[in-house]
Amino acid sequence: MTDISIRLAGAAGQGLLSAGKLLGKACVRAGYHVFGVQDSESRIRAGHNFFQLRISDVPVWAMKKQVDLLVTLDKERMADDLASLKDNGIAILDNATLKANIDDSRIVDVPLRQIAMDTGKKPIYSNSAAVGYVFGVLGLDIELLNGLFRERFKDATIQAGNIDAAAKGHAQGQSRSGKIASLPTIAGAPSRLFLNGNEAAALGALSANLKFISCYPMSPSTGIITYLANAEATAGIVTEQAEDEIAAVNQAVGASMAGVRAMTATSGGGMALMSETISLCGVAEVPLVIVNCQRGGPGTGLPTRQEQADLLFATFTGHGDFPRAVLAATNAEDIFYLTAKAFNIADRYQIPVIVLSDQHIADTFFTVEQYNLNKVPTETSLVSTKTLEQMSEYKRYAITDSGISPRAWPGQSKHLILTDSHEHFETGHITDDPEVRKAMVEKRARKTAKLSGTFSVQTSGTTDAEVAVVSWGSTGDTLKEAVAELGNRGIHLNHVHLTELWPFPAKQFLAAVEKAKRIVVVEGNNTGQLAAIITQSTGLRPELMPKYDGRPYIVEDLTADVAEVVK
Amino acid sequence: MTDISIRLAGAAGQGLLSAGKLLGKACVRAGYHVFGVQDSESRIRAGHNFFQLRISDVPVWAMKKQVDLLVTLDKERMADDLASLKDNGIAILDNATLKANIDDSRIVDVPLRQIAMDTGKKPIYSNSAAVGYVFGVLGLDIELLNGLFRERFKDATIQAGNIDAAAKGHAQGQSRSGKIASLPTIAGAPSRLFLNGNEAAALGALSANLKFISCYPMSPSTGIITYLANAEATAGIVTEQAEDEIAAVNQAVGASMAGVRAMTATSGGGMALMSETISLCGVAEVPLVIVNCQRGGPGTGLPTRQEQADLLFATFTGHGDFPRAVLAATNAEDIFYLTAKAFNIADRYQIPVIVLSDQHIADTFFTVEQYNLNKVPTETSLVSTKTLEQMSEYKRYAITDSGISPRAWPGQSKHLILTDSHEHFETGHITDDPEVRKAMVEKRARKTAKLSGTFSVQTSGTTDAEVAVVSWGSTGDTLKEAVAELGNRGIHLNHVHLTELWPFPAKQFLAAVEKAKRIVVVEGNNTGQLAAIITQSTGLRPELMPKYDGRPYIVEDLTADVAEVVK
Amino acid sequence: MSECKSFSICSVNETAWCPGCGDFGILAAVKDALEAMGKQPHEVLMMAGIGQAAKLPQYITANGYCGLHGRALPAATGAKLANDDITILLNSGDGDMYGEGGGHFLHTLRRDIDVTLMVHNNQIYGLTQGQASPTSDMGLQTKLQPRGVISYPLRGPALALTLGCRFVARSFSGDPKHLSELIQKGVKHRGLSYIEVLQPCISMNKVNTFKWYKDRIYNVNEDPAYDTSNRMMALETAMNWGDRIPTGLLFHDESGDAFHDRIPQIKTTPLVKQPAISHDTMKTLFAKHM
Amino acid sequence: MSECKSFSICSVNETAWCPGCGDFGILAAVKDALEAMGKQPHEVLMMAGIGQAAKLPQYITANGYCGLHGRALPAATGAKLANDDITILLNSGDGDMYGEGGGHFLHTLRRDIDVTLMVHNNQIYGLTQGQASPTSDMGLQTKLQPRGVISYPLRGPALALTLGCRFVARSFSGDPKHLSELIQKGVKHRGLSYIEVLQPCISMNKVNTFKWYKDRIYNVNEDPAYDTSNRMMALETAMNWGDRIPTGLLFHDESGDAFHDRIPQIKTTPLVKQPAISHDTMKTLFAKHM
Ligand SMILES: Cc1ncc(C[n+]2csc(CCOP(=O)(O)OP(=O)(O)O)c2C)c(N)n1
Ligand SMILES: Cc1ncc(C[n+]2csc(CCOP(=O)(O)OP(=O)(O)O)c2C)c(N)n1
Ligand code: SF4
Ligand code: SF4
Ligand SMILES: [Mg+2]
Ligand SMILES: [Mg+2]
Repeated sequence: MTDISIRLAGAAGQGLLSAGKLLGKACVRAGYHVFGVQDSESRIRAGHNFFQLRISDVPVWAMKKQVDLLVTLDKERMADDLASLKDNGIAILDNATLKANIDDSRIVDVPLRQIAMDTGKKPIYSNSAAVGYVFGVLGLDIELLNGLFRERFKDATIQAGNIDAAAKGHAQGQSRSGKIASLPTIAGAPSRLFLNGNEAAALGALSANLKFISCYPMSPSTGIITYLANAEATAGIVTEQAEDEIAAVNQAVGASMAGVRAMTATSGGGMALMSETISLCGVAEVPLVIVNCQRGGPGTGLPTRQEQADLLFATFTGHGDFPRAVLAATNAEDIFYLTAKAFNIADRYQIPVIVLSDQHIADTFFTVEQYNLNKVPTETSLVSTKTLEQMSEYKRYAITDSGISPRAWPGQSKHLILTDSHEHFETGHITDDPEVRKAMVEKRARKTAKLSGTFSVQTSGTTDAEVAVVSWGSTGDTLKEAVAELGNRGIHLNHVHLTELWPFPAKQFLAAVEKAKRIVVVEGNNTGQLAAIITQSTGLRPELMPKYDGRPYIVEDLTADVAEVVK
Repeated sequence: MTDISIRLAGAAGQGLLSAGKLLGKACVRAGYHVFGVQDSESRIRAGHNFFQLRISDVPVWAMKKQVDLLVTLDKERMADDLASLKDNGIAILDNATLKANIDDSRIVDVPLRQIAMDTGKKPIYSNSAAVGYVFGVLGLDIELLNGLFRERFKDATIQAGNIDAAAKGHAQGQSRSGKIASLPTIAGAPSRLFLNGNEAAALGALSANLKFISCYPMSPSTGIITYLANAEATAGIVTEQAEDEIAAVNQAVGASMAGVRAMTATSGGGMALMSETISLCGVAEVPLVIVNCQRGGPGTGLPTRQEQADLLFATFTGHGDFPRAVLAATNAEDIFYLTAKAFNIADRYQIPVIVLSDQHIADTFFTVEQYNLNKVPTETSLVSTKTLEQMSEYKRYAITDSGISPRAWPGQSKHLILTDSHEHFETGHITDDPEVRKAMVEKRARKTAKLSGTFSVQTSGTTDAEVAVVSWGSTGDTLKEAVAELGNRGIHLNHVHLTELWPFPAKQFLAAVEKAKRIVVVEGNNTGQLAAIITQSTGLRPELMPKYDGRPYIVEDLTADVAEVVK
Repeated sequence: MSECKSFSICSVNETAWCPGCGDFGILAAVKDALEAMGKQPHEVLMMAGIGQAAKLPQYITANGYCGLHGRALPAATGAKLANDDITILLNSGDGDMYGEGGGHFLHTLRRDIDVTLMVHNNQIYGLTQGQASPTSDMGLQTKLQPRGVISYPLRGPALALTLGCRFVARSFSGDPKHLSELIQKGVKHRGLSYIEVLQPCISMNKVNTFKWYKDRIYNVNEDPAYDTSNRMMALETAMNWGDRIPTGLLFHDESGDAFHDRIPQIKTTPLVKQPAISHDTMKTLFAKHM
Repeated sequence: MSECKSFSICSVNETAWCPGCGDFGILAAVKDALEAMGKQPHEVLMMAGIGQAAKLPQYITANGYCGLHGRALPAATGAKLANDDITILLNSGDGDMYGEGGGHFLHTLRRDIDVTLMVHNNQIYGLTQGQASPTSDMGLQTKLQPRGVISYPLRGPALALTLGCRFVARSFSGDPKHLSELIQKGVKHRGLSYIEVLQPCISMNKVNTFKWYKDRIYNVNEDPAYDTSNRMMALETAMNWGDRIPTGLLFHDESGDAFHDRIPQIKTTPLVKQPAISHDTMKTLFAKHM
């Protein structure tokens, strides 16, 4: 099995992300699975950032601590980076530029800048020289890289500059070929997608027929609307940057009320500003999808860092009692389907749906199999225009057994639609009559009951083990690998992973942990938020395994920590 | 025991509230306990409103269904009002004005308008005639009423008009004296306060040294700032109406950061808009008090109606993990002390504190004993200027065992204060270092642990009964009376009432329900929000007894409902 | 609500307004304008925030949206971008639009969304029973401002003129005919048409009464020298408030286009009438990640 | 942070700004102005929202407050009402002040709180990596606006002039001396002094560069005919943007008072220095309910 990790380290603004994506994409084209993590500070230039790739011939979904290859442009934090390098690893740096002069046998001094000047005549080509070098070391087909350069750069000079720099780097790198691993192109591998969680969420929304998105920029969520803004023409959608989050969410509500699928995306602080409007959707029964890419909180917190601490807030946000759904993604694969599902739930139940992503999902590049569009059917509560025209009477908030009323949009037919945020009669007109009020609360509440029955939980590992470890969000994949690793070591665990969190699928969860004597919830926050929801919904009182240092879990650390807890 | 209820029914704008308050205050001066409920629609004129008073020689804290006396100005809903009148009750109306012509032996036709024209020469004096009539029926000392007119109206003509109209009404009413009850002045009764929950909250805040409040108007909370605005000069405080709730809460945060005790008050939708700022206070460690007078939700909901459905939202509002406290008032007596306590908690722990009130508390007039100002000590984490000047080094966010750092305000000494909403070093400067992050999260979390130990739960009834009924908010008093009533009937219940809700005092609660085989939570919402918190915090799974028709509990109904549930 | 013929029948609610409130005149003008233009109820969407003014959609036979206090404009933006075939009018109060919704007012005007916006300016918060609004004159005493208002009043039309708005007008609820004409012009204008409507609140504002407004207003369009195409002249006019309060069409630039005209993908067909995305398009998008 | 002597020492953080960013010039001007006025660090409170501009309080030796994106002005209002003895300056970006904080901008100007407000206008969202801001020129292409901006740009100074603001100025980060002088004037002005500072963002806005601004700006105060006491002249000037961009002190009315001067109970002693309420006062209040 191939399983190598490469870290590209440097400052913001040095092009690490582009280089890393290029390298990753080439490996995916070579048939490998690539997992690429960004670690960055909240600044535009300088600071210490890295992009770390894990490349394997089997699917990889988590980050390793120790790397095989390090390419570094950063002198100051080099000690940290070298500490992450395996003993037999290789550190590539350009000492003429960095003047690091460190005595470490793993360091290979590669004149990256010189190569850049010799070939493209500009220092900017250093990164391509470095990537070329890595290709040489790993025995990757340099033509894959050249192909990417050709697709990306239409300007002939720039194209040639990159190709030449990479070629020269490649030639030098070959001198170390085989020292780490050899990555020949895997024949017959299916073509896969290499994309980050934000891109996947955007694609999922499009597949569910998103037509309108309005957002206010906020890390780490901005990538979603940015992606969609650039796909506007192709996809036939409208994207709008609002003046603030309240405008963003209300634009989405207006569009949804007017009959199109609409969403907004933000991070925790932005979602906080949307709370009142989420409650509005509860009473006015307007479908709404909100993606919250969680980051470190509270307040401004850690804008570019990882945390999973908005779960309880998402679940109980908004004043008053009303149905809502909370889904939580794990990676770029499931966020596609979950986002699409969010639209179907929002539409069918006419409720707000919050999709929790997190910084680790949003910014990380994943390798996923082709999405199956047949797994994204469109479920709607919209009445067809034909049916509507045949109706003699139409009531926007008709009381039904399911709690779901027929939905239609203004102008769809001659029937009039009054959407209202007060308590209302079936027509939408204001009332505060106690009997109507009761009936309307009950009607809305019926939707919750109906929805929770449709949710499921995921299990892996040894489902009848004595210890169940429970996860949600991006933690799930790392935990899955840790459980597998511990299984290899003879420590068998039941891994329960949740993506459909509210209304909490209590029955389904209880069935999944039936055999467990101990339940341990592994999550990226301090207070144990999923654990709290589990207790609230089932009475079970799981043990906590919290992490709150602003960083995602890493395979080796989590494996060790779980081993310690369950021993 | 005297226990009579009087309903004044009519339209918005007809002066019911003034008349009711006048009547109530006079009875309080006569030594009685008066409980006065407002029931109003969300409009300025017309509609069906009523003000209902309960008058007793022992403390009364809840509303009865059946009234002894009805004064009605409202023809349309007269059937409803008459249905609430006891068989032997009296309905006072002016048939010449109303032209109701209903055949009901309980009706007494009193020419109120005629009296008004005959005395003050203006129809506006009809209400005083009606109140005078009631005084006559009940044998109340008319001098108490005259005294109130004299205090209230400085204009001699208006004063005389009211006094004369009341006198004439009184004379006519005396013809029925003794038919309902007789309320002579109780000699030696202590002087008590007659005020509503908003006034009591405002006074509680003042007693805790509030210096600044900023609000955006929102029913039913507006009375708090309105009261304080009119007390500005006397109390030496500043009140400001903000452009929106986000401005309101941030003004309060700015003032608090600058060293004074500050608050805001709002209702659910407004609190929703404050979520982000509540989270800010979590990380920046700025003391903040928010009073949320709950009303019917979700969305705009039922602006003038009762609900207790913001508990889970208040408890989990704001993105990220951070300590906060949630208190919930019961009536105008405890909201005084709880609001004061909220300031002490906010100040001492440097956290946001939410005081939940509700429409029923906010708008209802209660009779309370003199507040004991010695029960409101001031607890602060502010360093004295002297100590500060002696410190060689000052760190705003110094890590301490208690989690509480020394607090000081900009300009207090030469030491500089940097208040910051990012994760930060002890000095307040931005960092995203994982170790500092961890230490800061833990520091803040220590405050929660410390705080929850200080909370208590209230018990009454039969504390070792098999069934415990649990309440919070304004429901508590009605339940208390129901439990007492059921006790008289031989049904013994343990009544547990909570005012200090988060961090949930789990140990204290468990001790209070130790003997109970069944736990029933009686609360004014649909989903059982306190029940959810109990389960989450203790693993216990109480039964629900929800009410969500937008109306407060009424003694007779609740007694019957509880009897039914526990039988 | 079921199918209806005119803008007046089928309204199930009697209004919750005080008898004599200026809002009645505005409601009458809106109905009159829509009927005069031959609009059908189902072609019209009346949107509002929360307040007394904002209850208007409840009292007219048309599609309606009563959302959150202060948030009508962003909701209207979304609705208009979704469906340009529908005619959108907004009614909300001075508190709703300039206070809670102040930020949205700025930015929706900058966008120039094709809706007709009426701000009922009664210089007071009516529904919440009489607090100062952003347009309350300095010195106005209220329950919440017993010492009187101490902030400079916001001048909506002046503000609008600095924000590129191409249709800025003011009218008076006491003159529904004038208002109806402005509404008709506004609905025809391609872009955001902003009409501030002076509206006495008889219950909560005892200073700025019907007579107070009546005594002060003058119609700028009656002066032949007034040039509605001159933004600076309009701005100078709009800064005036006091003994004489300008009303009428203050500024009108018919030349420009509205926001959604600048978005190619909805130039011909509104989003709500466009087909669902095809699998082929999705695959084109996927290909970029391979 | 401990006691410090000047506004430059003791700053523990190196800045997170890009080398060459216009924010450095603004920081230098702030420090220069405060030192020139003989202020002590502990007498000064630097407040900000969130953004690149808003990091300024982190880099100066003074009291500081970095709150929420868009919310610096209300926090400053509360702080000033609590303690008028402290000198408050605010620095935030165009996105922070005009976008997220747009509503507060309107209403804080109406109040005329005595603070000095600098809006770093780089016509872009810097920290979030280059989206349009409310001041971006129409047509500006960004990652999020690939077709270019299609909204009319907000003109902060023009807006301020309609809101009663009595000190409206514009400067350029490339001229810290000019800015320092304006800041000093602003700090001395009793009321809200608003200074929009043109600030090139070298990383995210490649159109509105140092040279772009440099080529266009002119100082209105160099024209002897320019009258800083004429609000309409200032408004007409402030509406200009394009080939020539006015800078300088656009309008100054030294006659009025600030918000807190209109509140009797804090006229002489700031709230933070007033004693706790007495039991006697509480009893006076109780008596009204008996
Ligand atoms: C978030 C929120 N804050 C406050 C309110 C309470 N509220 C309802 S209407 C209103 C203001 C009404 O004033 P205006 O907009 O001028 O309308 P008017 O009643 O005068 O027509 C307020 C503050 C609310 N509904 N929602
Ligand atoms: C509620 C909220 N929304 C969004 C953000 C993300 N955010 C941080 S700074 C910023 C805008 C920065 O632009 P600007 O204010 O112009 O400052 P600059 O960086 O250009 O100096 C945004 C959108 C946030 N921190 N909080
Ligand atoms: S309170 Fe004022 S605005 Fe509201 S309905 Fe009455 S008169 Fe009209
Ligand atoms: S991104 Fe722009 S505004 Fe931010 S520091 Fe860099 S140059 Fe300055
Ligand atoms: Mg109003
Ligand atoms: Mg900017």
